[in-house]
Amino acid sequence: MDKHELQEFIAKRVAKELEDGSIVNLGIGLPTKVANYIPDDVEVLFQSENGFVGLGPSQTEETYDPNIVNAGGQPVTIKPGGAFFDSSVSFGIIRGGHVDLTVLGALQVDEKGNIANYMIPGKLVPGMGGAMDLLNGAKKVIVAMQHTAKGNHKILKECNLPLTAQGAVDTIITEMGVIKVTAEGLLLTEINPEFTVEEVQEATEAKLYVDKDLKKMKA
Amino acid sequence: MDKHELQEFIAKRVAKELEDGSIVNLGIGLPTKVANYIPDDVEVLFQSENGFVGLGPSQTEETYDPNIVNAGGQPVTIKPGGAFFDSSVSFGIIRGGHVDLTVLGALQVDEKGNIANYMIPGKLVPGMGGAMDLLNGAKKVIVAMQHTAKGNHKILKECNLPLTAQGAVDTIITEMGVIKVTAEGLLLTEINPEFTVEEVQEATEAKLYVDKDLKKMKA
Amino acid sequence: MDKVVGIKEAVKDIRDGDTLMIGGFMANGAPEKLIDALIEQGIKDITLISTDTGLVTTGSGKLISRKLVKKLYASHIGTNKETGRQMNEGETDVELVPQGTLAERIRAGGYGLGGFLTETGVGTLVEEGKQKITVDGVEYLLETPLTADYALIHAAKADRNGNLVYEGSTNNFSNVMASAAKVTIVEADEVVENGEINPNFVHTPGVFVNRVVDGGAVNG
Amino acid sequence: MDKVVGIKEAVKDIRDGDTLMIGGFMANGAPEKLIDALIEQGIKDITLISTDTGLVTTGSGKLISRKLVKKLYASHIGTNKETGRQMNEGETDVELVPQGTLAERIRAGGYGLGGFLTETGVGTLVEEGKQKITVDGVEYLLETPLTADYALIHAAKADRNGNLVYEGSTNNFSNVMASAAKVTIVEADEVVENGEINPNFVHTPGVFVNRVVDGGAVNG
Repeated sequence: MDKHELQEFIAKRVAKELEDGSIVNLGIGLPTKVANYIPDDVEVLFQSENGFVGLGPSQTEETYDPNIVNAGGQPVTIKPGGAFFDSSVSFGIIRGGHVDLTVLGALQVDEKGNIANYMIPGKLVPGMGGAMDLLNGAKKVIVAMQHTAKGNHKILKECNLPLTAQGAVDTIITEMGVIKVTAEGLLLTEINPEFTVEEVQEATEAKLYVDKDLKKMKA
Repeated sequence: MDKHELQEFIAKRVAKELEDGSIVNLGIGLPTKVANYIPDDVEVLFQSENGFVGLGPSQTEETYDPNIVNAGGQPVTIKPGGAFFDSSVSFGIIRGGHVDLTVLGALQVDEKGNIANYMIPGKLVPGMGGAMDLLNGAKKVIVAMQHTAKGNHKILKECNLPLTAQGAVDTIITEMGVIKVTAEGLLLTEINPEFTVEEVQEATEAKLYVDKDLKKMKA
Repeated sequence: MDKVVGIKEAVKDIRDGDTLMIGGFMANGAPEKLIDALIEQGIKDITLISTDTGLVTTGSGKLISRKLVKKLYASHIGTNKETGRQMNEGETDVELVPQGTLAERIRAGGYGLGGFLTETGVGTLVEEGKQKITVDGVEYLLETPLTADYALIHAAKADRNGNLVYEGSTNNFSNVMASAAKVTIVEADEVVENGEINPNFVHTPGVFVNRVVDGGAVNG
Repeated sequence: MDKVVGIKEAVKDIRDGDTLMIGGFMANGAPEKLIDALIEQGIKDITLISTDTGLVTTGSGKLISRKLVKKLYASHIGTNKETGRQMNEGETDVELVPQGTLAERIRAGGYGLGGFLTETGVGTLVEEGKQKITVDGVEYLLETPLTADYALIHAAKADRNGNLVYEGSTNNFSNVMASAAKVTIVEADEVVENGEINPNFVHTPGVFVNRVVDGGAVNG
């Protein structure tokens, strides 16, 4: 799989986690692609942290409106039954636990569910945007990312970059498998049949426990 | 003056304190009457703490609308250029210092500017409603009330009823005169010519300092 | 996501001892039909959060008059004499909360804040049992969040997703209460299809709403 | 109370060293004309509060690109590379604030609260220098209010009293910023007479607004 295929594969698998009737916030980048793979029998409302619920597809010539952008600044639409509001309400929704699921990317995740995804000191400092609030407020947090970065581990025993949140991550979904963060550590519950458990462990710094009911990961 | 005339007299005098362009909140009862005496050259916006700015006159048959009441629960109107909002915004406006003046009644006021106007323990306990927030948040606080209650002092050395707020009162306006609360104590700045300074002092438990520039109180 | 249900269905899982927030300011904007349905269903020992207790025969006051309330949080009870009587005779436990603090405590509950600092109430009985925190030389009370099992509110209009529009001064506490309950139930004068409310002019987003009753066509 | 003024008049008393809040999310809803007028007037050493710094050539980013900002409070600066460069080379003092905390700190400033408790940022660099307060066994950060000398915001529509209406997602930080500045200046695409905006659908009440510039007819 090339990078593009890899990202689509991950996004497709994440989409299966979406529950009917839920409120979902998708981060910028890979997580945004999840919206393209929602099962037909599932209706979700997407929240955009810059100020609305009911995020629809990108704009076309017919739906052009310079007043509507998503949290990535891209022109988007709002679905019938959506609502706009200001940032204090938007983060009230997020912080108050009214978002059922958020999907974010990460630079690092560790076996305690800690996550780092907003800065590399002295180098890249994009800032946390709404990620800290989302990680603390959303009922469920999925990290969707490539398993490693240029051969370097991203799933660690302990994050060494500045944290975005402590113990916030519930599930990690990569091209290699699905990993749940549990009190005992990281539990591999699904594996991409293209890889062996040994290969996944090798690509992971933290120790992986393997679910006795390990399933094949399907996108 | 009978009670009615007395209240109108006080309300008229208070109305002179209203500055052009200001946001004003009037308490229930006597303070509400102030709205009837706004000078022609002064434009003020009245705030109603239950959720709007731009409070207009009482409803008539033509302006009947069951959806608009003031903070006393009475049917009122909204003026062009007014706005409705929820209670958290309404008290944000109040607490945040966006109300220039509030006029309230009181059971007791003292020389430190303390005020008691929400309960008589074991007897009458209406509750503070929005008064505590108004007293703390409004830029200027005027107490408008009859000078005594059935012959008993209301302007005291120290309030003995549960306080609504500490050191919040700026000015006291009664049928006898206008009293400013200063760091040195209560300063009589205007006197109703129907009374002598001695009579006003006798009706006041706290010591009154008399302004060297004492003026006649005109309604 | 169609949140529209019949009125009996809407309130049927409310239990004795639950905590209820009820909107309305002196019953202006109170969900009268939901309150009636609750009374009809039979319920007691309620903890009630409501800025005032309406009048004896309107708004949340109807629950007080029937002695269904065990504990009350309110800012003003002067318009319902029965509330004062129950308080003074020790029948109902009443906590008086300044109106702005009450709105903010409910919002904090709904918006996931651990509390907030306010000068309102410093030097008064409202201080009792509260932590005082000094920031930049100013003394504040730490006020903590309020949440509820159910919020019962009224709106002029609702769509099927639960987006709400209020008229005039009827919003008052409804918007913040909607955010702060596990289950928010709305009595709407009119129910419309999704898309019929302009998304720019939604007062309370449907994410805060769980059930909508068509108050214009109450049938149970 | 006619708050409508010319654009040069609107910004003329803003001084070097002032604290400015500027609305917009990646410049969506940014008051571009007010920012241009400010740049034209000449101003420096600004403390800027803005959720992001737009792009290099849009929104509050235009002030960054011209090196007019001494201190910045923002949640995200990734879309304006010049901001990151100035931060890393120590030219501009940048305080990164979580977006929800930023919105709430501004609201607290405007709404007269001494601060609020949030779990956001616990266990991260955001903790630094902040008081931690435990309520019911949960640890929170005490976040304090932000205020400004001026807020510069954009609206789709304003009336002469300064009541505002926003379109789509352009509101973002504008509503809270309006409340938190000594002087709030609005660039409105359209200015209408009092009474032309339905009082039920005002997003920001005019009590928070001091000056309105007709952005559709900017003449200075």
